[in-house]
Amino acid sequence: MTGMSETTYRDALRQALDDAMGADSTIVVLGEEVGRYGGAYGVTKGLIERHGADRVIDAPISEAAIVGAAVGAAMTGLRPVAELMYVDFLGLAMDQLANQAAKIRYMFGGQVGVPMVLRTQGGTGRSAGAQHSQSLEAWSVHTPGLRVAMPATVSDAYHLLRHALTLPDPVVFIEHKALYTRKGGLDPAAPDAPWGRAVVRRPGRNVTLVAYSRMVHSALEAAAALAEAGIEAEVIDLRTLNPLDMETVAASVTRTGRAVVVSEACLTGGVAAEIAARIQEDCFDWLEEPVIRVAGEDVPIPVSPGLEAASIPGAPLIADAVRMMLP
Amino acid sequence: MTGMSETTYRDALRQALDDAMGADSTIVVLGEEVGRYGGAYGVTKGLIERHGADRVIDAPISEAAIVGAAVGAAMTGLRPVAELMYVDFLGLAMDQLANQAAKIRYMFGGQVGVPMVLRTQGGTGRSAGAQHSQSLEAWSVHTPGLRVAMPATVSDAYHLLRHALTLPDPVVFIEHKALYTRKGGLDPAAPDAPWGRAVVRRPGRNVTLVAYSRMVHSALEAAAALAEAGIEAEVIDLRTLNPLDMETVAASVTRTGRAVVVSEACLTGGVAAEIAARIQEDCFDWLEEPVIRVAGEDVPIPVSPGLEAASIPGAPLIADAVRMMLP
Amino acid sequence: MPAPTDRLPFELYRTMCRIRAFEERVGELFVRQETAGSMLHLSIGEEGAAAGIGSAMRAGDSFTTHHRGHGIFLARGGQPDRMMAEIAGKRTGYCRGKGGSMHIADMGLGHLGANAIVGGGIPAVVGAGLSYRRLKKDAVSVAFFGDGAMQQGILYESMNMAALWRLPVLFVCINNQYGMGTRIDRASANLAWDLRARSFGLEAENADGVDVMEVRGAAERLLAAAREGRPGFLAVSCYRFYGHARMDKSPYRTPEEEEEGRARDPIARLRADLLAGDAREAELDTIVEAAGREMDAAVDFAVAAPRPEPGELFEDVYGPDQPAPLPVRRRIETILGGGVAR
Amino acid sequence: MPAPTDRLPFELYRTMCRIRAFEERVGELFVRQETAGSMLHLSIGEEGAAAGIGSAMRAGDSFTTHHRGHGIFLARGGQPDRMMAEIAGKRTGYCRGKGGSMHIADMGLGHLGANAIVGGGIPAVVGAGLSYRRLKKDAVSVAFFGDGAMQQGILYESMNMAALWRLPVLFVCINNQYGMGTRIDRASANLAWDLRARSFGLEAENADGVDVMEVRGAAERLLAAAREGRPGFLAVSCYRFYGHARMDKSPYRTPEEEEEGRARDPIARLRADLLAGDAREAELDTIVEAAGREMDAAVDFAVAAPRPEPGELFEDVYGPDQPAPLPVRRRIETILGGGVAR
Ligand SMILES: Cc1ncc(C[n+]2csc(CCOP(=O)(O)OP(=O)(O)O)c2C)c(N)n1
Ligand SMILES: Cc1ncc(C[n+]2csc(CCOP(=O)(O)OP(=O)(O)O)c2C)c(N)n1
Ligand SMILES: [Mg+2]
Ligand SMILES: [Mg+2]
Repeated sequence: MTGMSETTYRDALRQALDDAMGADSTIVVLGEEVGRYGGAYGVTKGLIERHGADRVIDAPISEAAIVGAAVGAAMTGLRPVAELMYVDFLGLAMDQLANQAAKIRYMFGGQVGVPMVLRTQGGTGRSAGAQHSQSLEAWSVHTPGLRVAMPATVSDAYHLLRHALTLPDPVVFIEHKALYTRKGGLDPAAPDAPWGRAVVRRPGRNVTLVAYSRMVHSALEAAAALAEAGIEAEVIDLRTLNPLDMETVAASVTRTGRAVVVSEACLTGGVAAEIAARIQEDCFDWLEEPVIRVAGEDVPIPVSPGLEAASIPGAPLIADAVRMMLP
Repeated sequence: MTGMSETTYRDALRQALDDAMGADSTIVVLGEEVGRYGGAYGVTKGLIERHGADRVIDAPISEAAIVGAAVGAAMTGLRPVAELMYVDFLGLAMDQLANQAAKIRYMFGGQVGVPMVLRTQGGTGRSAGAQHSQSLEAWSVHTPGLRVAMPATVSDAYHLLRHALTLPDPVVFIEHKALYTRKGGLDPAAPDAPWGRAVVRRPGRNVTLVAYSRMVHSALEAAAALAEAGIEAEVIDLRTLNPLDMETVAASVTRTGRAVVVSEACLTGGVAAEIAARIQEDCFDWLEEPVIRVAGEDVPIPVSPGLEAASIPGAPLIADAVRMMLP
Repeated sequence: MPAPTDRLPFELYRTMCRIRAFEERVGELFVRQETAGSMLHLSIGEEGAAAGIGSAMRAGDSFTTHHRGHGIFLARGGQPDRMMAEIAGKRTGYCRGKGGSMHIADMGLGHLGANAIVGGGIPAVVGAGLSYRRLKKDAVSVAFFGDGAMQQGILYESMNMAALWRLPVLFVCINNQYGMGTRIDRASANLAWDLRARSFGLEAENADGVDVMEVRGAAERLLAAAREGRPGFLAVSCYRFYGHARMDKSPYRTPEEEEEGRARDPIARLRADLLAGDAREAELDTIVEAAGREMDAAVDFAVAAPRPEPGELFEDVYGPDQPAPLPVRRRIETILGGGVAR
Repeated sequence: MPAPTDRLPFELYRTMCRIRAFEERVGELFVRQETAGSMLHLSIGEEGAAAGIGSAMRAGDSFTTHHRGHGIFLARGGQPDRMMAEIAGKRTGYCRGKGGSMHIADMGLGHLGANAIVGGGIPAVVGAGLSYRRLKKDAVSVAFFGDGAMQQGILYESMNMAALWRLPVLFVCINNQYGMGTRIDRASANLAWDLRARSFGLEAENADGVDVMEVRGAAERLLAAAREGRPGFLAVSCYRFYGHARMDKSPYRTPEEEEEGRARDPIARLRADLLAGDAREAELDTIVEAAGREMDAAVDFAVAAPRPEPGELFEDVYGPDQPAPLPVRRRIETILGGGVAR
């Protein structure tokens, strides 16, 4: 398939898996309900029919062993895609991810890698409660040896996943539950940018908004609102958190002199802190104002819809932060 | 016992547990080898003889269930001290810590708290390898609902633990394996400062070094070396990471105009990022230079002693960073 | 407090009818989009487990449940109106609207909490057992979970601890034959789960969930043993009448299988048994109708109940007297106003 | 590649003597502070398990071990010099000095790695089993772990998966009676671990580790079954002759118990059996002496071996062709020099 077409984030992910499995016979998909059920959010629907139950493997509810089995498979010739139904379940599998997958190449002196992808999804938006709505990318970003990707667009859903499935190292690939039905253009032959490069989603000269995953769209919304008041916000989509492309960010902030980092994860100790710390490291002399973080509240996510929505940043808060920053 | 006496970090911890258990009959200690063996690092030695096997409970090697059992005990009238022998094992118990202990009060609308202490130890210094040498405080700091304490001194080992054992919420209490034999003064009647307040360990006016746990001592060492060259570094010991006392930090940085954050944890996504982000938020107009992080390298910890030592910051790097910062 | 023996079947009938009526209404509430959350798991078909075990427990006993726990909570005295309000995310719900269906709890009734992590609530009962022993409370703590949790490692860690320490604990597996779309035989290599429990040192029984009296009998025996320091495991087989969550139409099951499964109805079975005895239709109809009215009222209560106030977002992250987290907006205002954001 | 049957006991004797000699020397190296790391776990007393099972495995089979795995690695062909160098944290060690005793590995020999997390290496064999099946490799993957891991949930998750998917996998518990200072009966509520394994759908056997031929026989049967898609579990009982780690003097054991335990010596036992057959003392002595010489040479190799270069700290965090992490010092220089620190 070539040329641009319109599809959804969910379908783009499925197509990426499907295309990758067609191209690389060592890829297997492993996780709860990934086969016959087609995935809790429908991403893997149809893959078992196309690639067989040998390659699309329904696993028992054993997150630790699922990730651990993927590690062993990756060490012995397969390229597994393990799925955690919710990133919130990472706490069950974190030993296998952080102590095994991430460290094996290093501990074993480079003898072997663990080329696996841990696909999962996070975030709020479905009133799924404190144990099904988190944004836990920070744990993986703080673990040397892991790569972390968080696509915001349909095109990136496809291309970042395809690229992740060529890397020599474990990739934590975090989708957003509120993006699955989002539509956008996809050209399977043309990625937005190489893996590891951030992309300017909207140019502007007054302030830089740095975001990833769903917050890219909130930032774009805020930028549109700000534009009406004559404020031009540049919006950067990081796409991957490891690698973290500070060059693109610095190129923007040194022009705008102002930076707002936007993340859905709760503020304290989140990835936004890393990005903010780096921006002030890299762009100190250019900054007119402190780097501001617009992030999730430091609370567990409540179920009640109004409270849930208030627990994470939206376009109005982002826009207000920018307004407060400008002279 | 009153008045100041000289003791070790290890003995101070033991005394804190002993005194607290004497004062509060609901306290129980639960973990691997905490009883007859006396703890892998000897902290709980003798407690089983003094308080009985009913209160000092040797558990099977089941980290997830140890933490989970502590959660249940804390909800039903006990105040458990669960021990993880190494903070590196957190990946096995993270679901019980982050999804259960941390969120229960909130999810249940404030009906009940989880007054437990998770005692553990981390850090390098014994060539214990990638799975026994990490500094994983960032995972807990990023989890709303948890408190996090990391004592650097003998006095704080005692007082922070005593205080943790009075709090209504779960506390992750992270000791440092290289500090157990460290000596220092202890007055059980006089804490260095209230819980949640940072302490200036050495005053200075040219630069602020913000550290916690073992890195406080490396920072003090660097400050002493810098003093010989006439550079006065102020050293702040954060003591707790949640609460995080930015007032004390800001009071210093607004005087010195320069800040170096020191942490043993690997740099990217670590707590040093949060502290750096906050310093530039709070002290932007006072900063002469970007906030600098002197942290662990972004690598797993190697076993080979020379490499291990090179993987974390020492006083020379801290001092060099300060020298590079100064005009 | 078990009812006098001759009234017991009627009490169990009433409990099961109340559960069914509750679940039916909460399902409708979902369709009306009046519940909070995308996830709602109904326990229709599983009433025999809830009523049989719930009725055998005593005041002071405690329990945790999985995500499909409304019935168990009702069987232990949960108030339908406050439950329904919680499921609707309302302020007068059990958890002030913060927990919802999957995190409902009530310390007063010993409900240590539902859990959205499969297996997540299991080890808490080990801790509760430690508490009861140390605090000399004559109580048992019961973990309820689904067949899916039989594949979670923490279950076995917990079983071993309970048995090793001879704690007053009971593990109950409500085996509704499926974990989401996966039938038990595609998840579990050996379905003789009582053997697993015994191999970890527990007493173990199986009970047929279609027969609430059989469940009740097994629960009585195992609870008595647990009270004496012989913890146990009870597997109750039943059938999940409807989809995994309210949206799931179970395309992975055949209509024949579903029909057969739904024929294993603990309410219909007990009704038939009661009618075969000296019960009259009218008497049982009265119970059903009363349950319906009660639950209609609960729905009205929940729909009319107020939503949480915005400020409640920051409450109860930490204990009383502890400062609340600083809202992000306030942080930004403080920073850009030149102050220190705590 | 099993040796011809009549030479097999001699081969096993040689393997066990080599393991013992290796462990004795590595212990001395520790005392001389020439090993890297505070933790060194010797497998003296457990040679029967290592040799019995290791010899029954085939080239191409793979395995993971726990933290006490030197013997197993030697039995599978590990080179003592490169092992000793690794344990000493040297650059010519198996893992270039980065892994040490607890993370030694060799992909060439199918050693998928030792592990410092109790139970941490277990699920990898399930994954290896999946690989072998999909890649049509006639190989078995074996997880070796201690009795302490019988209380880690991930073991049961892995057992269930292996059985459910009929993978070529074998789980081996080396039961040396202790996990650190905790005797098995204070850690495990039911010691009939073969029942646990069966309840998860595995074939299961127990073997007495003092009798290497018995271990070998059980391993042969279970490996053959695993190769045919019937995964298994083997518990080998033995005794940890010395402390948990090299520093531990086992104050929690009585001298009588230790004496009795050390009497269960698989090497002495096989020697006696061989001598009762047609072996001569001198022949066996030659084996012992050769093992000693081999291990002395390994010590010399390790002591003389170079340490890693400082720059190696940043190598192998990510795959070849991937940029290495930026050293903190370089970051700071770049920042304060006004550049962008990647
Ligand atoms: C740890 C974890 N893994 C996966 C899920 C997703 N999930 C929710 S319910 C469920 C099926 C559970 O089946 P079972 O335990 O039999 O309970 P049932 O729904 O049948 O009552 C799954 C896989 C989860 N919530 N938690
Ligand atoms: C997950 C985890 N918990 C605890 C430890 C600390 N620890 C190291 S070895 C050990 C005992 C292990 O006993 P066993 O499995 O019987 O192996 P053995 O040492 O007897 O060979 C413990 C508790 C660890 N390394 N990993
Ligand atoms: Mg089920
Ligand atoms: Mg052992």
